[in-house]
Amino acid sequence: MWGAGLINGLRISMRNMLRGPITVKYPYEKLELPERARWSVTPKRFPDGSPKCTACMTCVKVCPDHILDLEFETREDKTKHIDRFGYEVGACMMCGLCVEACPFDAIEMSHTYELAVGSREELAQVLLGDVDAATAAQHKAFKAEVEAAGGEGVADE
Amino acid sequence: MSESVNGVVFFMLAFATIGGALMMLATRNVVHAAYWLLETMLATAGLYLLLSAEFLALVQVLVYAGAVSVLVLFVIMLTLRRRSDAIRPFEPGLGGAIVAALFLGAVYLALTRFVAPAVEMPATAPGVVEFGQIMFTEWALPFEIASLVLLVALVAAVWWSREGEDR
Amino acid sequence: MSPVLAASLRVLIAVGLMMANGVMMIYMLRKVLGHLHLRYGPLHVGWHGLLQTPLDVVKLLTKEDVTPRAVDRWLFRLAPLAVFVPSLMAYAALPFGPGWSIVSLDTGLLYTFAVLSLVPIGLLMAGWASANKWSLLGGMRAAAQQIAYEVPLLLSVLPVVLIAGTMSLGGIVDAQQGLWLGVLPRWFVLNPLGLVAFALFVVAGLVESNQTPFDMSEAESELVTGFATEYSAMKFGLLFLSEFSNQFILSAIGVTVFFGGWMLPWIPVEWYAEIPVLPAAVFIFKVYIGIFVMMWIRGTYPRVRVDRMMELGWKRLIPAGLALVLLTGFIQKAVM
Amino acid sequence: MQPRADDIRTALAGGVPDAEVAETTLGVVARVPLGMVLDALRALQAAGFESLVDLDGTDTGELIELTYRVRSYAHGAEAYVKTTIAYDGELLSAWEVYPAVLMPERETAELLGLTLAEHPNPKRLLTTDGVEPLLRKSVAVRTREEVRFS
Amino acid sequence: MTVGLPHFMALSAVLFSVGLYGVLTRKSTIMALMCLELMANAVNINLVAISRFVTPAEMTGQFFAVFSMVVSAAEIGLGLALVIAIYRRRKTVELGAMEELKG
Amino acid sequence: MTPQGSGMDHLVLLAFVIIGCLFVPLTVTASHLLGRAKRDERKLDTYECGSEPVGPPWVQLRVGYYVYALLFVVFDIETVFLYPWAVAFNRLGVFIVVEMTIFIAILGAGLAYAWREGALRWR
Amino acid sequence: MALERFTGENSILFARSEQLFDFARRNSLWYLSFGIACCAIEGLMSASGPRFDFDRMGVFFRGTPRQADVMIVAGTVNRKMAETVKRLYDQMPEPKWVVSMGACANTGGPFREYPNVVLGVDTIIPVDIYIPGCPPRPESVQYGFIQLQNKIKANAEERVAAARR
Amino acid sequence: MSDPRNDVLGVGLLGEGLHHPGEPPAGIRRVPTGVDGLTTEHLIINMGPQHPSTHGVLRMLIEVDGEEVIAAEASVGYLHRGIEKLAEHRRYNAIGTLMDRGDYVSGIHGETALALAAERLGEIEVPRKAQWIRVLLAELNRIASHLVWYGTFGLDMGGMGQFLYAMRDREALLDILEAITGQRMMFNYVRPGGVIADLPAGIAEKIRVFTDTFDAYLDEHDALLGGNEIVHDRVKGIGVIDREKALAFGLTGANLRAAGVDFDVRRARPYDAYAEMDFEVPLGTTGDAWDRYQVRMGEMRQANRIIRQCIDGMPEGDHTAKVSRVLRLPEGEVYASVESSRGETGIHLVSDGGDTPYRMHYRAPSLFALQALEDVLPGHLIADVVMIIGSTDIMLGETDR
Ligand code: SF4
Ligand code: SF4
Ligand code: SF4
Repeated sequence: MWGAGLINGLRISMRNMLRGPITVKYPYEKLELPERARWSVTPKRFPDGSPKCTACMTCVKVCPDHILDLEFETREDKTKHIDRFGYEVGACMMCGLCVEACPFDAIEMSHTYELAVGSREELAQVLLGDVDAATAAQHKAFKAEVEAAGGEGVADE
Repeated sequence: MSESVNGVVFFMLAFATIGGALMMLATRNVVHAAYWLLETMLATAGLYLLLSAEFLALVQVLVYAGAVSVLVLFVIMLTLRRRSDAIRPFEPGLGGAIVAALFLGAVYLALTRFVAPAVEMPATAPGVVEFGQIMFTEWALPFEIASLVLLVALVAAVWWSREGEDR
Repeated sequence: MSPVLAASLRVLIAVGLMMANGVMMIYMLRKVLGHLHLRYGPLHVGWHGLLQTPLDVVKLLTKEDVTPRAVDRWLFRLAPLAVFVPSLMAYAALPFGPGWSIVSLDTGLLYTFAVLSLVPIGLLMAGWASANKWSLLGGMRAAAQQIAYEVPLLLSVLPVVLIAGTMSLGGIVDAQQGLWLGVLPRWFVLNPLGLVAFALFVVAGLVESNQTPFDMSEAESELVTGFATEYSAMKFGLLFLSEFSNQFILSAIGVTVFFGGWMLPWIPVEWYAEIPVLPAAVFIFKVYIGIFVMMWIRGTYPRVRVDRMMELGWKRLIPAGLALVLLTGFIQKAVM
Repeated sequence: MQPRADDIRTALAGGVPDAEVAETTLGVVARVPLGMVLDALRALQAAGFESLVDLDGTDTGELIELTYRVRSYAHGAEAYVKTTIAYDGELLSAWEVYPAVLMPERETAELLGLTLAEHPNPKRLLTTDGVEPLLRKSVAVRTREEVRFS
Repeated sequence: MTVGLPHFMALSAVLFSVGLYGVLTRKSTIMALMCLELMANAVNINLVAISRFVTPAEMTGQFFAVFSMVVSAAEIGLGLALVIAIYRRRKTVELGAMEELKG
Repeated sequence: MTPQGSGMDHLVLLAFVIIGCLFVPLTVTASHLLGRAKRDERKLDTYECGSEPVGPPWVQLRVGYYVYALLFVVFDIETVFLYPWAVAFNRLGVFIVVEMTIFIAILGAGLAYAWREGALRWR
Repeated sequence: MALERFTGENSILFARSEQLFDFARRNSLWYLSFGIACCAIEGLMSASGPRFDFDRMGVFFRGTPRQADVMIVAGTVNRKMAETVKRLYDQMPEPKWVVSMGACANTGGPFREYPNVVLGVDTIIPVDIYIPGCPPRPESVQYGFIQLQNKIKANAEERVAAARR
Repeated sequence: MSDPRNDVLGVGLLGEGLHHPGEPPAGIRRVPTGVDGLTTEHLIINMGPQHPSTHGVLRMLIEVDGEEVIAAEASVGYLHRGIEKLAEHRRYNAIGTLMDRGDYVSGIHGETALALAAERLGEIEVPRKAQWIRVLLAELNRIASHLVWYGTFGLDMGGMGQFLYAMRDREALLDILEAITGQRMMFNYVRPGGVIADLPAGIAEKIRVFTDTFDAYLDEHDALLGGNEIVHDRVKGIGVIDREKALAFGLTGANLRAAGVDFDVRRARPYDAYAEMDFEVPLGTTGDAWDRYQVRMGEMRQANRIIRQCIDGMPEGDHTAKVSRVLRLPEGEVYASVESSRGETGIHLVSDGGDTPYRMHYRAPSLFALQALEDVLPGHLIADVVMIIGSTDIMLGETDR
């Protein structure tokens, strides 16, 4: 009958109304992001707080958008000092290619998505500034430590 | 309601009516003219209310303001080529003015001579029920004729509009 | 000057009503649509978002009022007025209780329709004056809606007028007192003829109040915002307010004519004298139910195409309305 | 699914005898001289390739190579027509054969810097006037220094 | 101040002459038709006023006004249909074109 | 005029018009005063989905519903006359039904004619 | 003179009303529905969708710039689009704000090497809030709106404080 | 060019060439009545780039007489951002990020097309599990994309309910996609050689819950829009792209199938694991908007079916083949296409042996649908324009690329 569909439509929308809202009241409630969610890039650190980055430049080269920028000095003893590990979060597409590429598991995609800022300057972050880069020895030691602890929890990608 | 209010209302409405009519002629934009006509019609409806012809006032609003002005506006929009067409120079038209003035003068003379029958406005006026009763008893035949007139108008209008199809 | 004062007072009541209703209805619309759509609608501004619409109004008041260069200045400014005043005037004859209306007119029903019929002309004015193609088309459609649905609307309530023998809104409510066969309230919607009339009224009323599925004149998805496209700040606010006010009026007419106005079923009229605000409360409650249904429809249906709307009006509703009126006449005379 | 080169060769034999038809990683490709493209397409259409599904151009460094991709739904077959055109050359529109090229032609012409001939609407499609042909190899993308803002 | 019948009649007369003036001077047919409406309106005011003052109970004038409205509505409908019909042929709404039509 | 009853009511209606006509300019002016305006020539451009408008909108527009408007004038006036009829209906004899049947028949004939002529079609 | 004390620039009334107005302004941010690219799906569609429901905080869309307060630039602005963005921004009435959503609008994002893409919408119109992400989650946008509200509030307080001084 | 209008417009041959209004479509009656003898002036309206219903940045220049469209011209490029050019400067595993942003509501399909092309050229064998995961994701994404289409299609008609209900289901899907890939829209998940990561634990259950509820919801969606008489009235017979037209304009996907051409890349030249899947290809007959609606609704049902099969039969094994981090493909060119939500998305890949493509051409199905619109729109009303655009489901991200 003509009109049956109209009535049915009303019924459907009423049924949906009775199902109740599915809204997440954002500032007060937050969704839990899945494990793999990729938001801004953050550096990882050893348990003692020093960065894991060895300043190998892999991520800088791999980033398709040239988001990352690493200025470092190599000392005589081949250790490196990171002057500034810059990250233009404003242009980052959070693709995770840099994290994939990092041979030392020194960066990760964090779950921070509340990134809005009020000016263009704030769009550029400094991930690491004026610190010593990690060395291969440090990594080796860390790996041994992890393996000693059973290898759980800090698995490399 | 005091009489003075009555008078004030009358003069306001009269001002609106005549002002609207004059503006309709004075304005250079045809669309504006249509809206001035609308304003005149609405003010006239107010006059009818003042005369306790409630139903008539509503007819005036519904028919003139609601229907006729839409029609007029449509026709204006249909036939005006350019905006420059919509705006036309003021046409004083001396001859017309003389005729109108003569007419007005004549009426003025007539009115001053004419001693209004000393009728006060009656306190009460019949309502729409009486209107209906009288209309469908005493005025039944004219009423049917009026509907025929409308039918004829409708048929003619449709026929004229239809003509375009032939060509 | 007391009559003038008294008259102004009544008008101010209407203005207050209109504003309050507008604010309330916009809030309600957003709430109802929200919940219909699995959301909440306004929630955080004030308690359950109650402050939302008042603040919207305040904001609109403080926005810059843009008058684009190309517009027809006078008509552009006049249009909100031409839309606002009629819809304000439509409040005049509504019966909020026994003998409670701002003005009591013998011809209340026709009066309300007459002033409402001026609204589309205001919209056409807005559309034309805006010098914007979307607005123009929107204004044209507003007028088109009116020429298609004014007559069905007038026809749809005619059977009730015929049965009630009056077109004063108060009188129509009074005619619905008592019970049918001792059980059903004598509301016209419960009368078979009245029911058909009500169906016609619903369609015509939805069109006349520019509601989805007949909201062609502002058709968000087709004409941007239709006639209101160039309007900003409070001018837009007033256009919007009138829009909502019309919705209220049509719902109120529907309630008055078909649903017993301020009466509750099975409660003798005399009782109302005891509780003074009850009739008004009942009336407004019923009206809001009607508005809720309109919003429910709005949240569900898509829009009818404009040519179909015209054809529906002229080819279906008008013949049906005429037939219904005749039929009512015959039956009424036969019963009498 | 894929037609054999011979089928295409026969299809083209009448109109475009000097087409080189070969099976490549791409599929069956008929290379025709620029002037014969329309004939080739017409011949293919006559042979049952009802629809043209793609057209693109590649800047090879010296020339621009155009690839038309036609398809026959009836036979479930597909073929490619390739031709080359000089930089800033004039491309004869194939829209009368396959209306589907209307926009791809405009796009190709615009991004590779060709001129369209006998196209009903040879305006630019994607960019504003004055933008260089962006898909040319000679047009460089912005460098790392240009894009960084910090 | 008391408003009596003469007031209404005077108003009506003024309105009528404004309409008359318009009809005589406007070249555009649409404007002319609008002015014609104005004249009809003036007559109606007169009718209603007389009816109110002279035959209040019978409302004779009101009925006359009603029929006058019917006629003028019919007239404007027809008139505008005619305007459109002429316009179709002559592509103008000027009155002069109408005269051509006669010939 | 009568101090009570309809006369007063009609005055109220006039008051409606006047106050309405005052209210609108008042709010608009208020909004004008409260709003911070910044003059900008481009702001005053006509909006057309963000593109430059092509030509003015005030052209000779085809109003497809023009014939409807013609019919509407006729139908509107006739429908309005049904109202006094309906109101007087219960007070008058059987002849009123007959009268109205004729009336509606005439109206219906008009509608049928217009329908047959195709005037009820969109454009 | 007396009146001046109530309505003048440094009167308490002015401050109070200004506070009210700003309260209204920041809680009734109507945005222009102008989706340019992928970000529009998240920023305009999901935002009005049931899960995120920006209407909760008074943020909803208008089709025309004349009635909008905020312009969310949601997508890549290229040279052809720049003109339109500018025009629409210009057509919005004061006070107005711009939220640049996503990497593209911020800086050109993934496409910023392409010569046809504008390096950030702030080269065309003034931007108030930048939201990184590609596309930002609707929550990010909402967070951005909260930041915008804070900004409006801070500005208002500044103005009121200046008036008091 | 003789038309003086062109000078005003500067837009060329509006109303000439192919844009001639054809025969009136069945749903539109163009019997001259009333004032048709009048020659009225036409308005030329810009619909877009900012218009609530052109879905992004399509600019439709329409010439109307009253409300009837006389001619239409699509103006695109407002989103041209050089995907093809930039791909020449990206390594193969980074191009996916660009492809995601081409047809941005169904990114997986773009990624897959690219991956297929690279695999074909590099002769990389993709593990079976990866193929199944790709199919699973493709179908999940297809539903997500069709839901956007469904919602906005109704929105174009002025309905609101269905949009929000569709968004509800889409959110559920995006949750799943986010759990698998890490982002809601720009997945960057499918790479040459396979997929970047295995399915996370517990996702199968989630998907199953979704498929079970979605069947019921889909019926509800269909009843809400497809069962509504107003919709029938508006959609049936509108925007007819019949077989001839569809073939002439190179349409693919649902738009082509709605005209009755039985062609689906998944069927005709199966890629990934589609050969193993059991599904039907819904077909239309006349090619009007209603058929397109039906076909897409059917596709969602079929997609749901495929998802179920994927979950049930998900094989064990590796999720990616061994490919080097910096993939270099041999010299040569290939063409690979997939059935994306909008039609056949093709990648024409030319390699010179380096680690980036020499040239990558992206065949966008929407571009072809768009050209057909110019031909179809004349003769309809403005109200139909938005709906026809909506019914062809064009995505400006890919037309402009
Ligand atoms: S996530 Fe992608 S865009 Fe962002 S820094 Fe890493 S590689 Fe670059
Ligand atoms: S983050 Fe990783 S890849 Fe980047 S420089 Fe540091 S160690 Fe190398
Ligand atoms: S920022 Fe990312 S999601 Fe947003 S428009 Fe740019 S590419 Fe698309």
